[in-house]
Amino acid sequence: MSAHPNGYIKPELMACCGAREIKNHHVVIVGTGFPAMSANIAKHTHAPDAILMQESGVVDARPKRPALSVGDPCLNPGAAMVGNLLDIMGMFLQAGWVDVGFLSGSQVDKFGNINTTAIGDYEHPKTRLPGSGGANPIGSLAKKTLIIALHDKRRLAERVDFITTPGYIDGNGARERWGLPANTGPECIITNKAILRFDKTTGEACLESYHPGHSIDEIRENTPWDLKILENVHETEPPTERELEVIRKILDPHRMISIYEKRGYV
Amino acid sequence: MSAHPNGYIKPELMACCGAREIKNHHVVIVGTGFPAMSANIAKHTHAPDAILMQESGVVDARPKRPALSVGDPCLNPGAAMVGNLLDIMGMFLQAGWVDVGFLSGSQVDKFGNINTTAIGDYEHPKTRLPGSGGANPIGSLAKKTLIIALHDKRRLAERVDFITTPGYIDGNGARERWGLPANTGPECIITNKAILRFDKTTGEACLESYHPGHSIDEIRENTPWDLKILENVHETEPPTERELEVIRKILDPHRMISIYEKRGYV
Amino acid sequence: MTKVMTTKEAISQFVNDNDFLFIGGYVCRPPFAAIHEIIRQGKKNLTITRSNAADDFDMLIGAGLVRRFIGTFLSLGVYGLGRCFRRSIEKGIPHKIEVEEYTNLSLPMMLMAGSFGMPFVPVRDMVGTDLMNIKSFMGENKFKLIDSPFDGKPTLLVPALNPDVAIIHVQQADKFGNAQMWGIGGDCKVGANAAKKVIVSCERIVDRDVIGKDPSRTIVPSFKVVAVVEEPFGAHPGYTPGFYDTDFGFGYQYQQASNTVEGFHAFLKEWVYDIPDRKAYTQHYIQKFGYGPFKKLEAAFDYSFPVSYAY
Amino acid sequence: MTKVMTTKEAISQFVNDNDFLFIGGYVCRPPFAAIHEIIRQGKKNLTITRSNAADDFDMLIGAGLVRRFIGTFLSLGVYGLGRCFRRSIEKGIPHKIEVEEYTNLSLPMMLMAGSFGMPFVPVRDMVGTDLMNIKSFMGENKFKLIDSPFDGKPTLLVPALNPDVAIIHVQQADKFGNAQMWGIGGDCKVGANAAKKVIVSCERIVDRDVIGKDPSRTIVPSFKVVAVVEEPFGAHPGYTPGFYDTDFGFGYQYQQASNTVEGFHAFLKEWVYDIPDRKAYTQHYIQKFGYGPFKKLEAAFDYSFPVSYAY
Repeated sequence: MSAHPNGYIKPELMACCGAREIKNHHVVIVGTGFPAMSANIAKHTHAPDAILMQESGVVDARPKRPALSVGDPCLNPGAAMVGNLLDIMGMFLQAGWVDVGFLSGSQVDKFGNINTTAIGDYEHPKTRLPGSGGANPIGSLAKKTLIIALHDKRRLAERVDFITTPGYIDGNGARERWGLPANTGPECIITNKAILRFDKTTGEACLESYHPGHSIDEIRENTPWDLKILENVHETEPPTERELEVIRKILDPHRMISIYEKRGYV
Repeated sequence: MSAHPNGYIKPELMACCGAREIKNHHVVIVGTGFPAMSANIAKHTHAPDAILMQESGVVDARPKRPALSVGDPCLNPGAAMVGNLLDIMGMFLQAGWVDVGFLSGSQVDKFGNINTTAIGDYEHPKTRLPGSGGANPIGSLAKKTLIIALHDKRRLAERVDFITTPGYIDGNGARERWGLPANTGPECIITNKAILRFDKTTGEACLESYHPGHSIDEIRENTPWDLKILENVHETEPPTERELEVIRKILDPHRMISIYEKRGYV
Repeated sequence: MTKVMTTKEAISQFVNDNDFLFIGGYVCRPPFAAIHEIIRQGKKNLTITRSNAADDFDMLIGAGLVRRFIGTFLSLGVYGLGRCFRRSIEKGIPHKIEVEEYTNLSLPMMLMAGSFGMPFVPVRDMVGTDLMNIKSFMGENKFKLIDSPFDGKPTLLVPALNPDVAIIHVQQADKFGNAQMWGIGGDCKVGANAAKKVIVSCERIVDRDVIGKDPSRTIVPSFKVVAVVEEPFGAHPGYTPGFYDTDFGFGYQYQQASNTVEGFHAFLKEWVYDIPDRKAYTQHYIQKFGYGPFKKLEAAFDYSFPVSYAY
Repeated sequence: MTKVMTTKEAISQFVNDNDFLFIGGYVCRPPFAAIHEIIRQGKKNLTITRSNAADDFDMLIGAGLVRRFIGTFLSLGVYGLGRCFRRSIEKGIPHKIEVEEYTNLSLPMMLMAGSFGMPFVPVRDMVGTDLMNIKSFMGENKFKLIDSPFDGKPTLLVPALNPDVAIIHVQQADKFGNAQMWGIGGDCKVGANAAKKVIVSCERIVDRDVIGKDPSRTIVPSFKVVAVVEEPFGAHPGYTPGFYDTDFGFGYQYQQASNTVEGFHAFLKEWVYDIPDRKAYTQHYIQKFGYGPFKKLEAAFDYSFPVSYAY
């Protein structure tokens, strides 16, 4: 299964990287899979008072099985609030109450722009993707957006084919010029090889840490732009014993997370 | 109590005049007192499917006692819907679903403008009144507004001191010019002496019918503008036996309506 | 005045070719019985809208009934991309639909604006992205970017939407149309109230007095409703809180079938065209998969605490 | 992390002089325990807002704590005009408050805009009236009349409001602040969610699991709430659905007392200044009027049907 010390698999490491971005009392908008796992690791470790919400209308759910969608039946009973889409996207997200959002996409570029609309030309796409859904407003309005991506030259891009969700757009203050709220935007890209953190001035994703077993050179080779290396670049801290215990004993005893290995997260 | 044939008192006649303006299936926004009485007379006679609502958030209440305010406790149990102020004022009234609204005021002028803000100069008023509340949006947005007023030269005016709620403003298409929705506005003023119906072209209230016991001359004398008389002017039809039965046996067995006699509705 | 009728009658009387439809649901409570009936009756040239569309929208597109889609997202969730949606856009099968793209913030805000009689509404998303560069059938009225008259800041305005008909599925309604819902709401309340007419599909028709025992659960009042249909199991393969769970296995079967045009048509034949109504659908489900799997979808018994509105 | 504290602590910690307060209620659920505490603590220069203000606002004005009122209406309902409000405006007693006048449509829309992070919101009322000719402390930002960029029609925009603190009274909340309400809502949900901080006063504190049994009743989630106070009878002389009726007799007494400055101050002394908290208030009520009249206010027993959110 895994050659990593501590016996972890890459999706577990990535989920822990996400968890560490969440502070106690943060309000976090989550989807399914990784984001939910990350947020729940945080809740069970250093951020017990973090509040999770799903865009469908749910706050602080107590699901008894892993939710397979943000509208999953298991999110209803036990939640602190079950309202509607506008309660979450309008009253909480647009009004500036959401600290952390998670996003992923078929393409992510160096400014953290995300494409979930179409690969190729919009009018005659090679692949028609689902569209924005909640991604654009989360990327526009959450204080910190964490982007999950596979680290290869197909998923990462110098420029996405279609900007569905704004990162730093074309960098250097573009968000502010467009009128997006201050102190919002992508925080980092968590890939299967590294954490790329955004330079808030230039808007570019730069290498902050490489996961155990990966090298800076390998990462540069697999990044389709001239990747800047942060001064304090270092190896990503592997999952702690406690984090792994939370994942395996509490959150995911059936190891559903291993499905991400099949999707290339190795 | 009453010198009228049929033994009715003036507030009963006025309530019946209001009821007759309500058609079956009309959606009616009501307050307390007269308007509630009128709408309920209609529901018990020719308009059983009329829907009554209160601005506080209530649709189709089943009060077991007369409501003393539009937020009265008795409006909650049994209603078809109990939401909030914006459900009623936004989702139903502003969105164009309300057919009939009732209004009254300390001053009403010939264009149906109503003052519930201040008597005298706004900055240094002789009497500070409550303000608009729901009156302005009802007068702005209900398809038909029915105005209840005492017929004297203090309550009726050539021009109100302060337009809190728009009637036809200064007449002749002023509502349209201001952007108020088409086919809205005051329908008539129901006074203790007469029904004055609005000419939709000029926006002026004109005499349509005089209540039994009153004359056109008396009404003109007590109206502070040069009152036009409609061609088909006639005596107001007194309450029918059925209407009085509904009022006295079903809606108001304690004859609370007689309180309006003390307020001058004679 | 009762508005109770069959789904067949409701769709036949109140949904017309070329209509603009809001179809409620968010995994939760898709009005699938009505959607199948729309397909059976072959209503054409529809414009459809909802935030986060799923298998129901995919099916309407695959059946060739959709001309325009005002949307934010269309996917089969855990099963991946919507196959019919992709074929329509990528290959024009059965024809290419026109898509006006918004987001899960802007679209429900537009429906809210419609439900509240507002002409437009400001939203804080979409700016700086290609969602502003693509405009379809709404053209220049897709949005307007203005300088706020209050503080001069760039402000995006999106227009109100007022569908011709809204179709929603809820837990309960009375025969007059007062509709009650609990659990995940999606954009159901704003979408229904934005529409000129509402068709209410529900798990159970209850007495008016039951509505009156808990009137704060009502999301649409009777006077907006033109038809009330009792359709137990009416949201399957989606779920209704308190009634039945999502049918994940069936969702997977739809995805598998819709992978090919032939598979999709065979699916429609089996589950829609050869089926007269939701009763027959449920019977077919039980015959095919067994009563056990059907019964397993049924919700557990776990009731809330009652409250009082008395004084 | 519990936020449970006394009303005294909540007002002392979270309400400051010069604050902008939203105070919920609409005959239904005025947070009177908190209002009395604000008066006891003598918080000054307040700006207060709510659609349809009543005796509670009148009392704050009479007590001299209000500088500005963003309002639509202030009256004592069946008892007529608000005496302290009139004295303030007509005679400057204790001082003349500044009033920014809106309506029961525009003001809750402005609070909704605030709760939704919208900069402003279009409304269809107010135009053509003197409400447009009078502007107080909001000046040119009271409203803007623009030509709609969509169709050129005149459109009124009113700005979002974001109070510093909202104070609401609801039926129940948990110790984290998840607040649940049923019955007449007024502008309580939008007002509370528009504020930067929310103080939740409630009839009873319930377990988090009770909230989770019926999460669609929640109107404010915990993360917006800074204080939770259990104050049974806390809305008196207003009412709380399911708990107690409006006290019409007491309302009449307030009107009679407030007819004169002396009467108003005697009323404040008896019911506010000489009373440390709501328990003492309730005890004083029972001592003065008898347990019978107190008990008579208690709501009848008439529960709703429970519902299930299970799957």
